[in-house]
Amino acid sequence: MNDTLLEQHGLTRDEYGRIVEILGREPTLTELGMFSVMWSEHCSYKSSRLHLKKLPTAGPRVLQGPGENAGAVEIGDGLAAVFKIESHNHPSFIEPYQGAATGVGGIIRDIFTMGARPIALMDSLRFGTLGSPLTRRIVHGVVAGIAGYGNSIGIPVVGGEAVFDACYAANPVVNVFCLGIARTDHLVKGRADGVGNPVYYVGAKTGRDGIHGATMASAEFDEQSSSKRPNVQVGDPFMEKLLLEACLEVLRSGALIGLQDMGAAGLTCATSEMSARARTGMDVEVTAVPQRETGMTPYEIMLSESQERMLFVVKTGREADVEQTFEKWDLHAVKIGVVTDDGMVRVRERGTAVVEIPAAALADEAPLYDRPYRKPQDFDAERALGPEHLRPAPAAPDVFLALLASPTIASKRWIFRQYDHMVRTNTLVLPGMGTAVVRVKGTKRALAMSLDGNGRYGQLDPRRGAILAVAEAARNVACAGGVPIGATNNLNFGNPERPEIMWQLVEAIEGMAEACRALDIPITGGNVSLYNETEGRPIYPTPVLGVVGLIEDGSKVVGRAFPEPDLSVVLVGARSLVAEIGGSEYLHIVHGQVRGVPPAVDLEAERALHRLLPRAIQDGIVRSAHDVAEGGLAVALAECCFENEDIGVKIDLGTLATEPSPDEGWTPMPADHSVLFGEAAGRVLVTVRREDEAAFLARAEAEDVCVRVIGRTGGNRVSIDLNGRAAIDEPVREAETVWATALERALASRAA
Amino acid sequence: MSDTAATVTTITAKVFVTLKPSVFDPQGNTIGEALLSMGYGAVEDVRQGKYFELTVRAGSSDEARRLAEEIADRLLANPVIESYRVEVASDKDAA
Amino acid sequence: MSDTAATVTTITAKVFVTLKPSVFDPQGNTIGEALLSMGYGAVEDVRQGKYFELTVRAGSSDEARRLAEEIADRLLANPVIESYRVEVASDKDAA
Amino acid sequence: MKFAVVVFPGSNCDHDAYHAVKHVLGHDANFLWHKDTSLKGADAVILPGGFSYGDYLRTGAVARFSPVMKAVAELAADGGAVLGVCNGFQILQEAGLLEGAMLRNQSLKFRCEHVRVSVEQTDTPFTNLCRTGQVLKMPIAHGEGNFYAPPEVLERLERNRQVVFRYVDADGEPRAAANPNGSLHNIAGICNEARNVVALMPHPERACESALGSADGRLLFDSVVAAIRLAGRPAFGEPSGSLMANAGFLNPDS
Ligand SMILES: Nc1ncnc2c1ncn2[C@@H]1O[C@H](COP(=O)(O)OP(=O)(O)O)[C@@H](O)[C@H]1O
Ligand SMILES: [Mg+2]
Repeated sequence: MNDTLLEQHGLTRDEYGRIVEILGREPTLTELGMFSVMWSEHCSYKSSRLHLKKLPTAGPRVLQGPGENAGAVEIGDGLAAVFKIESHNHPSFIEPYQGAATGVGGIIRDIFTMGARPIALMDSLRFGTLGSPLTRRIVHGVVAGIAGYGNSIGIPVVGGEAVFDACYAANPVVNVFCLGIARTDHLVKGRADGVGNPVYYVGAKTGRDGIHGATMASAEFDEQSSSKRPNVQVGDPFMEKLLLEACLEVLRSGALIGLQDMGAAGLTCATSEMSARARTGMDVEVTAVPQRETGMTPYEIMLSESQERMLFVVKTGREADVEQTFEKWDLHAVKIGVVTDDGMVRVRERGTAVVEIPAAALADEAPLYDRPYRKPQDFDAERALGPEHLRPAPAAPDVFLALLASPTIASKRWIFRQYDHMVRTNTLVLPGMGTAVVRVKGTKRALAMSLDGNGRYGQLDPRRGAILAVAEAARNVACAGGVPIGATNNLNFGNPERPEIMWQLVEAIEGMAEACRALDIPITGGNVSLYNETEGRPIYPTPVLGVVGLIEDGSKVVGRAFPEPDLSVVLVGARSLVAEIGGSEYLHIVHGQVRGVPPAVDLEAERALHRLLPRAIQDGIVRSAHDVAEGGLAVALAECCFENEDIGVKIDLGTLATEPSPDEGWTPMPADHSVLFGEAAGRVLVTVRREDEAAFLARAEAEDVCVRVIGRTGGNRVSIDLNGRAAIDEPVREAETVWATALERALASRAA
Repeated sequence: MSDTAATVTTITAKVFVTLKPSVFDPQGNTIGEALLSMGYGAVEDVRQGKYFELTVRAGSSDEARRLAEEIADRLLANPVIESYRVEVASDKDAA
Repeated sequence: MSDTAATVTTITAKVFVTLKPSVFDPQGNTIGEALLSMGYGAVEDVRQGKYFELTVRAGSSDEARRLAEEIADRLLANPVIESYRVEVASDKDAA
Repeated sequence: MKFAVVVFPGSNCDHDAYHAVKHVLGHDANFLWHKDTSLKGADAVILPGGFSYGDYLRTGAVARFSPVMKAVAELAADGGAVLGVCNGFQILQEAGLLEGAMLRNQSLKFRCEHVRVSVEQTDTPFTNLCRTGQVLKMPIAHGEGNFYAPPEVLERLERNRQVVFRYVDADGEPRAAANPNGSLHNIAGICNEARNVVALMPHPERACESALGSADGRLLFDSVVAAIRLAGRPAFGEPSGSLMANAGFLNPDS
């Protein structure tokens, strides 16, 4: 085996040695290919697995933790919420539309292979800044691709996030989350149980597309990346819709033993993982696989990543039923093999075995790397924030409008109105109106869900960045009235072979573990996307958290907009009005700096907030709730005025005794800026009726949550008084116009 | 034709954009299946592409072709998955 | 060529579907505007249509053409807004 | 009162329509598979939204060849109530049961949002409980809803009062700013000459519960129930029977 061949397969000499050891002989080319994809970073998590073990994955509601196609959490009434997140970062850079579209297709398959009916999607997007035509093209393509696939298959995109920062220019982040509902007694696993049971293939024919996609996602981009282009695949949402309906129908019939989609690493992954999970083997005839092109070799068939294909195991004797159901949906399920008892994945070509590999070797025995990690020496110095980093700041009203116009803060309507977010008639809180909430038909319950992450925080402190991501996603869920019951995560990082990147990854995982443990939120699955860097420039460490919350009574959810005038506005969770500005959008937009320490998180206080809010909301005391995030208090207040009847707000923050910010002990700018635009974590803006104010404050006190009544809704201006004068006083209409049109204006490209 | 005296006429350039042969064409495939179920068994394969008619002002059909090719390359075709072909009526026809 | 002895070959029929001239073409229009802003002032008009390649089994190019026309008429084009044109290489080329 | 909801491969608002008429409004409802050749005793047929056959060629182009469309055409010819929503509208146009065609939205983008439409005609089975000019709030979700008809057809549609719904603004006026897709004359929905086949791009089935943002869509379904009760019309087609026999594979709530 020569070095070039190994390099082409992304395998090291050592890894090759292990393959020879496992097989007791040299591998064939097909076998080498199969090892290479299964042992790729993308499929084997060889750099992250050691650390992912630190995450809390158990809990009384967890029915399925990491390891299957998706996690599952019990939600009552004999039902489970099945959810997971997946990245398609690399393909979305190479071909934005198809890359994003096939990402949607892949995560949907992960959900329905568990026996769940997918009912909601969310997308977490990161792009470069919109001044670049390339970035604008990527934004147009990615959003259209998600829309094209999700709309066609009929699963609503109910929420998401979109962030714009130069570090993502050559490495956009496209993470898609899908949630489905299954009966707990109908959950299916990707297992090849029952020796002698037939193995079937259904869906699109296998082509040469996408061979080595998993390996591609495990390497940095460089100038040669364009030569990887033939790997691009075209999604077929119509085929997937048929597969989805047919698979769910077959699952209900009870004839199915196990089901898995053929995504990354295709047939190789499906055969080996299904066998390994059940500790069985599989014997497949490669020529029986439906093929789109002529003359395909076993190597190509085993490694193809053609989309919209499924592998499944049927109970012996039920073959005809199953075939018939698929036929009804114009799908042809074909038997390609059988479950065996010897633990081997055996691939035959016209009867002759061309591959014989222990399934476990492919699926579970990839090398595990304890990659060296190290905090960069100049890390703290590079991030320190001092007076010398600040410019003379404009007046607060100008800052306010500039922040509202920042694409990261501005309305994302341009994005979400391209998505069908109402199909299936479950969406109780629409995008833009608050945390996404979908009801569970046939029950009183509903599910709140949120995707959050802030790469800038991660860049300044990867551990705290991850803690903040968990806290924000959970807090958003609580703001709708949901109790967090489970989470999935996507870790988007650079090249783990560099110790400082590996350090970021380890810090982030440990931070996530700490926060999830403190908040009692089990992680039921996730995805790791590494090598997000181009020519040595990595993206910010970007952990994206997807938290799902259970709402007992779906008729009692609240959104973020002020629903009526004359409500009391309560700032919940703030110890002090002076807020940290490290890592804030303010520092970035106004001072051009990514510096400082990201906001501290008091996980105890956060947890108390999760106890207070859902109950108060479900008891009807709270009329609206909105998390204070990017842009701080002023922006959050404004957002509550938007997207409704343009109800304004009159706030008085009183007189500041200049309290130092807890982290820095030093307030480097006009104190009113840190009050208005600082991003201290753990804060929520709540409205309550006059008559409920006392009750709400009493509940907060009982839970030991800081509260402060800061004003009332009404009028048609966003008006914030501080130190006895109007710090901000803008008409809602005008502020809203700035905010509502900013993204579209920035995207109005010259080159469509 | 001298540079200064070039008669500028209006020429139609046709651009065909098709998926590269190696790229799966779900649209063509679905149409093919529909034709099969409608009884058109004689149709073995369908590929769907895009077709553009550009009306351009140019001094010659060669110039029109060059322009159309540049436009196809930059805007009309997605080079990652598509290829294109340009057709321009010869000068005689265009006149 | 007698009916019984007809040699059936595989013929490619090309079908072009375009919006009728009277119908506003939002896609073509948007591309036209983009081209203008990209500096292609010489482009006066852009119309976008669809292009199909049908691979059919037929005894002659005429037969292939008739088949493709029927398919275009019934399925590929919507007569309310679109018209179509079929091109088949002549028998000689096809052979 | 019996509704039938046709399921084409790629339909994705079939369950929503079923849920609305059956679970929200409490009527009898059944799915019909696109290969069914009879309507199995349905009083009214709904062609739902979605992406039949992926809408890969043209919206509705392939679905109109489905066997069930023959039965739908017969019901329509017989004066029965047929409602097309979104993709259902496009299928009815392709099938020649309604006039005009849909172009891509002028924005070239899919659009999903609540819009307002005014009810222009109340003498159809789906609008008889509305007031003329009544403004209904309903969501749209389409990429090709830009209604087009040649001038003479458009003129005839207007003259025959076949324009049933128009996109309007908050004042109830069909201004350009209220038009989400570029439709001629702000047309959101039309009917056939006999007025029994009605279709619209907005989704009334998504607007039957105030928890979803609007319950205005109920009026369309309540209207057809009233119309059929009033006409005392017996069920069309075959007598009712085991309606789910063929459609039983569809589990609406899963
Ligand atoms: N990429 C996206 N896809 C769908 N919806 C989005 C996307 N980005 C933002 N949204 C929606 O826009 C609204 C505002 O987003 P954001 O400012 O991130 O909200 P939040 O305050 O919940 O963090 C939310 O309802 C969110 O779901
Ligand atoms: Mg957010």
